[in-house]
Amino acid sequence: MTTDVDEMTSDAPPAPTAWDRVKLARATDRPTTQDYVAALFTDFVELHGDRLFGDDRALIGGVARFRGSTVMVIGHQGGTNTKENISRNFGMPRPEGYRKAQRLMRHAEKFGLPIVTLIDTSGADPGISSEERGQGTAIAESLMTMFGCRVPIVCTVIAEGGSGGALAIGIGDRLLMLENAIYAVASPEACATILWRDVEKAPEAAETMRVTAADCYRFGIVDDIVPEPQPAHEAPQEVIAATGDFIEQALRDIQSAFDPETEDGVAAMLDARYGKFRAIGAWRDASLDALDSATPES
Amino acid sequence: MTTDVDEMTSDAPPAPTAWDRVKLARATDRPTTQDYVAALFTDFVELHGDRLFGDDRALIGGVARFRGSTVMVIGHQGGTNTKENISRNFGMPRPEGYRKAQRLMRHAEKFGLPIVTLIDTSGADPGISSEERGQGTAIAESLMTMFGCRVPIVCTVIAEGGSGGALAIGIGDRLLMLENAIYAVASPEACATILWRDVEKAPEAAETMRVTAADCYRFGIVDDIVPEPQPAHEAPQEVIAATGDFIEQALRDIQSAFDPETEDGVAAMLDARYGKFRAIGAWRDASLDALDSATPES
Amino acid sequence: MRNFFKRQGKFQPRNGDDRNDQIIPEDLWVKCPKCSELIYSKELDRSARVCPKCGHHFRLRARHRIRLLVDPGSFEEWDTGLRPEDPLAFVDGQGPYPDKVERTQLKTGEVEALITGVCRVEGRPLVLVVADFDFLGASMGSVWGEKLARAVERAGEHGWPVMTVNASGGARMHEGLFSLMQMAKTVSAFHRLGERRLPHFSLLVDPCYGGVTASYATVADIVMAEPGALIGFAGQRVIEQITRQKLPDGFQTAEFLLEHGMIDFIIERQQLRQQVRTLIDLYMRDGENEPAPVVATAASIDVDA
Amino acid sequence: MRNFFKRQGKFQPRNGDDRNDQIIPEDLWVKCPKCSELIYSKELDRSARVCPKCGHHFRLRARHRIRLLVDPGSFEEWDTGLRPEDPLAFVDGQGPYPDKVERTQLKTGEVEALITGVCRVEGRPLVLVVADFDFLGASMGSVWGEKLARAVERAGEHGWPVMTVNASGGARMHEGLFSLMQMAKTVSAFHRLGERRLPHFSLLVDPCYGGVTASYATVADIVMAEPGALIGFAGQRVIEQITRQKLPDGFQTAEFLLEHGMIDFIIERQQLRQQVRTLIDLYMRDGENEPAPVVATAASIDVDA
Ligand SMILES: [Zn+2]
Ligand SMILES: [Zn+2]
Repeated sequence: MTTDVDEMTSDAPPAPTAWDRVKLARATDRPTTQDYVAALFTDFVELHGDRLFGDDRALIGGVARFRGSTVMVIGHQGGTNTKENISRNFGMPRPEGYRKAQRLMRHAEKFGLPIVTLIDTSGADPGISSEERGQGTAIAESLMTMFGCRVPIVCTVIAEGGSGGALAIGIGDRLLMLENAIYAVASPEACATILWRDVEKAPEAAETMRVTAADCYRFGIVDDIVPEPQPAHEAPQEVIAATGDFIEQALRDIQSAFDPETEDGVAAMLDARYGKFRAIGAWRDASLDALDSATPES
Repeated sequence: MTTDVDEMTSDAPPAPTAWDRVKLARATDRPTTQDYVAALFTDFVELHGDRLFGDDRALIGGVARFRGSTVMVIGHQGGTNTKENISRNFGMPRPEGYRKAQRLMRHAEKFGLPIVTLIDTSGADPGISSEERGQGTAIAESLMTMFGCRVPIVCTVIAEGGSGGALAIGIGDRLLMLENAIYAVASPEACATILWRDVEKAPEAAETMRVTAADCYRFGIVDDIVPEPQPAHEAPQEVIAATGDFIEQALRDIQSAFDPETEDGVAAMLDARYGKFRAIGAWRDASLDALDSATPES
Repeated sequence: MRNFFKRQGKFQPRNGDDRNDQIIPEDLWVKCPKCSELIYSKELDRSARVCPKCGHHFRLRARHRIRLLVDPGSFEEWDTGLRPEDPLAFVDGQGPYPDKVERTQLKTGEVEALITGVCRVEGRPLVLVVADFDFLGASMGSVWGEKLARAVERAGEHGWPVMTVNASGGARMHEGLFSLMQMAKTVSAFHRLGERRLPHFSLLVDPCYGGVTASYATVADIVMAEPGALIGFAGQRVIEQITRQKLPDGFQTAEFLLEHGMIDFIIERQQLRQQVRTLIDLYMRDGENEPAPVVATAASIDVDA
Repeated sequence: MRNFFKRQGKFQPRNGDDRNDQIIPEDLWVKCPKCSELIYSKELDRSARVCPKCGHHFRLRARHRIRLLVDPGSFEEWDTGLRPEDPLAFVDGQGPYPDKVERTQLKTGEVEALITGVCRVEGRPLVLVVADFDFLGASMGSVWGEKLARAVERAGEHGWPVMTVNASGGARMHEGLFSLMQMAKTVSAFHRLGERRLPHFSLLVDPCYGGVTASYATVADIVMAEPGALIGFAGQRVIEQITRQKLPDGFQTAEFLLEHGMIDFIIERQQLRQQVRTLIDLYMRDGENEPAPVVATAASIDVDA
């Protein structure tokens, strides 16, 4: 899946750059959570509201049947036109959205329903009222909820995985990513503004941030990449169906690895979920280096 | 504890009427939650906020040491002057208050801390914004939380126990009530307005609503009455100390009956808590009457 | 106290799932309060009392709701013998509470405000709990709490889901603190049901206020509401009187609650049966809870003399 | 990749719990940004960098905070050998990330933004995790996550409570998605600690933003903040630019968060030690978790050449 130098010299078209991937991930007609729900799930019953303050339409969810089983599906949802974009806040969740997601996850846990999340957001809402109602706390609670949730969780980055708004529904036993999806700690534009003080440097920022599925896979953060032989917005049916197959396989793998119907199975699943994120990091231990070279200093 | 006909003919002063009790319960200088906390608890650390929307000063709580053990104490709190009354909304909780209480109860559960609640409110806040943020839902969640809370809970009506706002911290393994406290489904004034369309009939309403501690005890709703040889506002130290003794005894009784340190003990405690409220009701089964008299009709 | 009821032996409740549900109209035409259309009364009944022009949902009696939802003849009513007591010896301007209960029973044809039982919806067993607003404003008293607790406990024993249809004008003042305590009793019953992983579907209908809103009705696993239903804790008149503020447009409507995150969705009356079937299928997975056969006998024999 | 660090052998971090905590002042007098009082620099240090006139809390370096909180000499630092890698081979306008790290290390005297270890507070063991804002704006990268996870795991093994002192300017952009994932890693560590019923006390100090606010720092068992500290998820400039709205007075201050229900209380710096002692005593009941002896050796030997 990684860019190969050979490709550059062969007759094949050059591999997409990171910025190409960003544009593909953001393509206007790229399938959204609602498209996946419509194509892959039956009897979807959308459940609204956080029971606290509001209903955030930027983050939707509900119970549905997926390949024979009842599951909870939760995903970001932007709009397809200006009016819908405004009502859905361009897919940027507010605290209500995370708290609705937490409610649905606890609900899923109560009934033993596996959770399927679909990640597609440029990030958390950066508004005044979101801060007032604890945007940070709400995201943190979502992470805490997912680490304790006693049912299988499969997360898929279907388009743009932006920052804490993405991660807030991104803790699971498997993390999948579409080939043309991106996943980043900040948008390339934000990164360019912060580090180069020039938003026009976004393509360079995208490159240096390593936001592609191939990068995330190489880093050991993503477990599997759903290929897009054609970009999802050009062949939505095929890509959605393939995504469904990957999610189904991931759920089957989890269920056969842990048997989440038993106490021990759940404990092992939560241990593995912990271990998965515990292992993510790039650091070295200088004291071990020194021990290696047997020249300790005090 | 019940009014005795003999008293009326003896030299003793007549027993207080229900309305007298209402006035005693509402006496301006009757001790409040803060007075109990100051006198009975040490190292009180007040914990603020629901982590969702706000901090309701009408319902306070925190960790503290009570007779040698760390506990969570939660209670209604009105003000002692106009300014404080406004900031504490006259002790009428808003949804934030119940949600703070729920948070503190889950916190107590996490650390195995017994919960002590002190009830003193004229009722839930009847405001527009409280409705917007789900006053009913918030109270209901509090009840649900307390039925599932895996630590001992002792509730004490220290003054006025008004409606859902009182009940929201009133589910426990033991319910105590001070002799001059009242507990009612609605204020006598509201009842008089609804049923007589005349708020001046509040004294009659108080009588017919059976709001006194003696009534609540007779109905099997209250487990024990803390005597007030002198009304609490006349002898605060004595009454507060006596209340502390009753609470301590109630906690000891629960702990010796169930051993809440064990899984089985917790299960038995929750069963008993369920059974306590399951049994409350005044109804009859007409079909059994008929069976008794052996004259069934179809 | 056991005897006072026998004094009123002239009252005999009727059984069955499809009676007592129509108030005889003052005239044959009903004016829609929303669009002012004049609707022929029988036509309104045929359309589940939904205005054919604007979709306004008129209130429905409990038994009418049951008839619309369940498989014909499948509703087995439970605990019809339960009757209110008068523990407070309550007397108000309208006289003693027992007299008020008797008058209400005669007027409404019901013995209490809550009807419970088990039914089938397209063959699927479902415990059904329906409030009747015409019975003392569907105020929640001891009989309500006891019937509901029994119904929910039976659901737990049999592995059946529960649906509640909730309306209420508030507390049963005449039963004092007993009324308040039914909030606790009903919530605790559903807490237990939840531990068995059996779902509670709650439908809020117009009007739903007070202790019912502040107890089991709003902490169900799925909370639905009918379009336009007024739902809240404190009543609008009380709030206006106390706050002296103008209430916002649409305050306390189902749509308002949806926007404020308090309900899962709004369901039109004509879609309810299908939606309930879908929910049962989603939550009662794949025969895991094998439907027990509905008892074949008639509704519980009511033997009140 | 193991080698690049050896290239920078000239840097040698210092150890100990009470050094590296003072920036040499430009001059001997500091002007309080709140009350404009001119304060003699050494006097400010003696008052824990709290303005003696108005109580304004100046920022503190991590080691200064540690010194103020712990019993003298009791801080045993952990994992001082951990160093950032450069998995992205990140280069921005200021050059490669490793160079930036090296410059920062030389400037600050710290090897990373997070200091972890175990200490005693009036004899009571406490795992202490303190962020240093001077180190790349206390941005959370892989070393932060790893040091924190190790510290929390050790707390769990020994039955010790954990206190974190949290400041952050946001993500460590240079570590890309690894930085984001430290939010998950840190939260999961505390999730485990919670399963052992060991408490996490979090103190938010100025400024605390981004991934730290949106992870372990705000879901602690007790969340405290210093007076006036700015705490939020999105930065104020970002919010102003995007919303083009004026920010409310006091927006994102500790006092604002308290009012909005997000923190348990505000604690003045001079009261912290006493408050932490009280909390430890309340939660670590009655010798149930017998304090393990603090290892008597000096701070972990740092052997980076
Ligand atoms: Zn109409
Ligand atoms: Zn100053």
